[in-house]
Amino acid sequence: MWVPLILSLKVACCALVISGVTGVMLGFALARTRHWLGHVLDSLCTLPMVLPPTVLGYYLLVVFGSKGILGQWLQDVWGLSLVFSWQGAVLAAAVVSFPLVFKPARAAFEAVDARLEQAGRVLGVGELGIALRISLPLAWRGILAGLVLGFVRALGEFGATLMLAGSIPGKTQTLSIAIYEAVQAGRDGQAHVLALVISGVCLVLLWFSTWLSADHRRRTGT
Amino acid sequence: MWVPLILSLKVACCALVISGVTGVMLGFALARTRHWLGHVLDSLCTLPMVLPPTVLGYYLLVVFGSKGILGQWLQDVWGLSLVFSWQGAVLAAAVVSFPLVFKPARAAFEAVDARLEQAGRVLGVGELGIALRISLPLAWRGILAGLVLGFVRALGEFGATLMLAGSIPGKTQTLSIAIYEAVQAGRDGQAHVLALVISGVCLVLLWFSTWLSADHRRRTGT
Amino acid sequence: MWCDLDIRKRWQWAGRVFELDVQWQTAHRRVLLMGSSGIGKTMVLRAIAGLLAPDAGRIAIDGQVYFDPALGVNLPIRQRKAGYLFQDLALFPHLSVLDNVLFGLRPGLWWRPTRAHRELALQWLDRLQVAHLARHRPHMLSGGQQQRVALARLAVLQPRVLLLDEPLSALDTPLRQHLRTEILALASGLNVPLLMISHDAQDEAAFDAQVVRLATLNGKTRVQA
Amino acid sequence: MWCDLDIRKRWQWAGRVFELDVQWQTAHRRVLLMGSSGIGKTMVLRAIAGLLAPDAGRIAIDGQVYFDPALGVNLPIRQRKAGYLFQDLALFPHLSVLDNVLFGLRPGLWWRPTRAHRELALQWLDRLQVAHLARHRPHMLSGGQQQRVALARLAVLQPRVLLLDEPLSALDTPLRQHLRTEILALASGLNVPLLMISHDAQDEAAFDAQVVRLATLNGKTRVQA
Amino acid sequence: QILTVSAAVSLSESFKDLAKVFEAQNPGATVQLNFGGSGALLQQILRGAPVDVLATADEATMDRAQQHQVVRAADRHVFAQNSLVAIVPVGARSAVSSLADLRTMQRVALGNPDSVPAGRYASEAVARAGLGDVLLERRILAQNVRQVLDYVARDEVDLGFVYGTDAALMPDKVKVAFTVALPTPVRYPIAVVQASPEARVAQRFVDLVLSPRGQALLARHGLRPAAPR
Ligand SMILES: Nc1ncnc2c1ncn2[C@@H]1O[C@H](COP(=O)(O)OP(=O)(O)OP(=O)(O)O)[C@@H](O)[C@H]1O
Ligand SMILES: Nc1ncnc2c1ncn2[C@@H]1O[C@H](COP(=O)(O)OP(=O)(O)OP(=O)(O)O)[C@@H](O)[C@H]1O
Ligand code: MOO
Ligand SMILES: [Mg+2]
Ligand SMILES: [Mg+2]
Repeated sequence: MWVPLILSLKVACCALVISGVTGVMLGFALARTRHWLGHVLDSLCTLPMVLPPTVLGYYLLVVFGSKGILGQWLQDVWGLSLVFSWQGAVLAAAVVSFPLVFKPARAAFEAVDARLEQAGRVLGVGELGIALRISLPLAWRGILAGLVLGFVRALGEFGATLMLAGSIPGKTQTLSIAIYEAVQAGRDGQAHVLALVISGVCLVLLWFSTWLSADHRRRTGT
Repeated sequence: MWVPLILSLKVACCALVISGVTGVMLGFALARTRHWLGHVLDSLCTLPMVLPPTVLGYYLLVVFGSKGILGQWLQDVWGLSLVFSWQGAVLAAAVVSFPLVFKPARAAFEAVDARLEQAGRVLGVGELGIALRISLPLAWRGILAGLVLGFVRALGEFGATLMLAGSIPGKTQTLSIAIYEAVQAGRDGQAHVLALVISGVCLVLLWFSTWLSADHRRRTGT
Repeated sequence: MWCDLDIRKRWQWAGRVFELDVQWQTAHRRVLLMGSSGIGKTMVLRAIAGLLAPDAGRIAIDGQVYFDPALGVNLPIRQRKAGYLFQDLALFPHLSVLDNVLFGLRPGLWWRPTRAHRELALQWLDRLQVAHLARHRPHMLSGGQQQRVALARLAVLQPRVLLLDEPLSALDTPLRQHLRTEILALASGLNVPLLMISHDAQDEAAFDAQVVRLATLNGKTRVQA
Repeated sequence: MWCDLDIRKRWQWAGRVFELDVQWQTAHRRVLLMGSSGIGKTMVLRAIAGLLAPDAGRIAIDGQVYFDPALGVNLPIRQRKAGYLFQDLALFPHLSVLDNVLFGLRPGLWWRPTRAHRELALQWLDRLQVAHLARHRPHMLSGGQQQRVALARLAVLQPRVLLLDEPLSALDTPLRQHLRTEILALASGLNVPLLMISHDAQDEAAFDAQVVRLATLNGKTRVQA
Repeated sequence: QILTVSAAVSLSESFKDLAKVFEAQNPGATVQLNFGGSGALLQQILRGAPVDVLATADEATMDRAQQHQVVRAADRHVFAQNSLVAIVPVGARSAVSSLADLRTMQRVALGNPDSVPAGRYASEAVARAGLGDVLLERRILAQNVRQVLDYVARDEVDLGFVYGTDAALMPDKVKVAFTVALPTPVRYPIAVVQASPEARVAQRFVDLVLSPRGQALLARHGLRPAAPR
């Protein structure tokens, strides 16, 4: 029980770092563009969500498998094999959680008062400084909501993970996969226990995030 | 191909109406409370996401099956049976998409300038009017992001649906389930075509939503 | 005696204490509230409008009790019908100037403004010389234009009392003159009392107003005798 | 001749045309920009600060060309080093007063403000009489207090030019007097030109300033001869 | 009447054909097919889903159904058989001809024995051959047979265990190395659900599946006919 839990947390955290950083960055970039390519990119990024995870996993396997274009490149250049490895689970979870981070982040950045960003520029601060010291803290609430969704989704992801990373106990068998397998095998008791564990862990993290958000609100008085 | 597509759209739309209305309302309510119960409710609402959909579907079956507490009540009072009916698919999709609508909506409502709501009250407008005529339009962007996520998720949902509503061609077999089954049955060509169809439909809807958001931005100049 | 105020409120934050202890009664229908920046003038108006709950005291306007813990009365903001002009205006950014002005005229949810409402709104916008901006959004307006729109938004509502927080500060001298007469016309037209914050000594004569001056006494903000 | 302006800009929206066609040059180091509300005063300042791109013209301040399509020059906002005070202040709501003032002193990303920076900021807050609010957030401040914080935020930066949009409008008379001397001290201390929007005729004498008046001529906003 | 038939996903093609034939033979009857994992199908029935006929891909699930009194022992019939085969990628170099060759493999995919019948049969066969330990360190557990097939087809594993019908789905990507000998053949059971209000019609459907006509239809989809009753 502890091994899959820790693995799940590790995978979810790594996935969140990836989808969090890229999602927030892309959300920021697209909030600032009106080019039609921005619209297209936005839609494409949200697309993985509409596919059943298993099918998504199949396509990931096609692309990142050892015979896939990117998979071969990763193997040759970095010596990294995603199939049947926990890195593969991270990739699957990151792809699945990406839109959940990206969409709310973009909306939050768009809602930031452009005047305040202008004020920062007038004060001589560069674009990166504006982004990190004005836009980011002012969009914080929406970004946090997206990160929470993304993390929970990454923690619960199993369809695509199962396909790309397999279910190797102690190596790629996350808690969600363990729950799924227990249910499939009719071991209901075990499934309930595992579901309770993951729900409990998740509740603690969620509670922490709402507290963070409430605390932030209290401090800024907004 | 048309039957599952139309069924998918019907189910996703109904689910979105349910999770949209309840998610936005709860998001609004919780954005205004600092009671600890609000935190707890918030976390509980996000919880379904962490469970593998199949497992969630299993629990839904336990509760809403004709032997389940709520299932029996629905059956007795409304004559509604969720198992093996498209209404069951709607329920599954609504539960799954709910947190995606709720979380960003809450964040967006929290980011609304409270002064403007106060200004509305000073002008003699009631709380419902404030909510609909000030808070909602000002939180619009974040809510739209959540609705888009929720809709796409509802469209792609199949794990919980399969469990609760089954996969009855023409009745509860949504496009996602059809894709899954085509893959399972080795009909890869069909699976690719269906995946392309759902992606295409989804892209059109996504593109429409970003256009809506951009247009809104253009009109308010924010 | 339209105005019977006793407002006590204490804030403490980051080692700084701010305490409001304001009592005054008056029968003069036009009152000018003055005092140095940060003394608590806006606070007094907010307390009357109901945006701020005093710790203790009593607020009664024109015989109507707004706030009195002894009687258990604390009228909700929207029932106070106070024509409060926010110092920072608080125009609705998502609505056009005309819709901003119509906002309070539509207390219902779906009730559409009638032609009469529209005409009333446009008439006030015209009197305040911003009718040509009716279809613009607030962010397209200059500071002084925004100020006048905010005033029009109150004027159409027939409030019970006018509480104006520096309504003339962003205007040039001729326009200021003009607005003074408009405000006076509004107050006497509705026959409602006027309580206005100002830093301009000329307002006293122009409004024929009683001046109430706030000052710090023993660390508390009080009315200067 | 520190100021060489030629700003042309045209807006058209909802059937209303607004056209700015302002040319002026001056060697007088203190200029007061006046004109009725909505005439385009703020626009001129925004164009100099770089927040607004003119359709055509030329902007040069103290010999430095800010904008000149003929030369292909359009200096980015942050390189203009303009000490522009927003009419609506634009304080950062998520930062304390002190951090607002320190904001521009930290052009780097992670560079922490030094003790000297802190002292400079506190010194300016003190001169503007808001040092006791250093740890407060902007929403806790009164209108006049916010105005002074916004001024302090510019003052610490050693700008090339001061562009103040009604910096004294929300202040009472004694404080206004005091701030006038502070602004003068700032401008002469840094030896930078001052361009200020005001509606107060007393400012002209107090600042010993040249007055530039904007007016509408043939439907365009121009400098009154 | 509407007849609801729950069948394992692997049976979806053949049962769609069977349903058409049944409707043609029984005017007025409509067959409503419901596909899913065998375990999920049972769960649905246990929670009150109105199902008339249950057809699973393994006997263990049907045994559980019997334990829960979903079906009667007397109503159970084996209607098809399948073979268990070891498959390798088409381009595989090393020749594999028996279970003993597992030692030369690096990765071997099979369904999770806990929930996937094909996996259970495979791991039992391997254990009988005394190669349980060998398999343990090389195995990749999949959630269904289809996943095994994809892994082999995409050359991610060296060998996989699937049903003969599955291997036939991708003749251009995988080849059958050998057929695994099983003590009892892989059997697909079908039964009328005890609580079915349409038991008579349901029985007629089962009869059709077991009839020569039905068996021929199943054979067309690669399933071998059941041993005669
Ligand atoms: N939320 C708060 N927490 C702590 N102090 C506050 C808060 N809000 C306002 N204050 C303090 O209350 C005091 C009174 O503010 P108020 O806005 O009433 O001043 P004012 O008289 O209207 O000044 P001005 O003429 O500058 O607008 C100020 O010193 C301010 O710092
Ligand atoms: N985005 C915009 N679109 C259309 N018109 C605009 C826009 N922004 C400003 N204007 C118009 O430009 C004119 C000049 O505005 P500006 O803010 O410069 O006035 P001002 O002289 O500063 O007035 P005040 O003293 O009231 O602040 C106004 O009439 C305003 O309506
Ligand atoms: O539905 Mo199955 O054929 O047991 O994987
Ligand atoms: Mg004030
Ligand atoms: Mg202006």
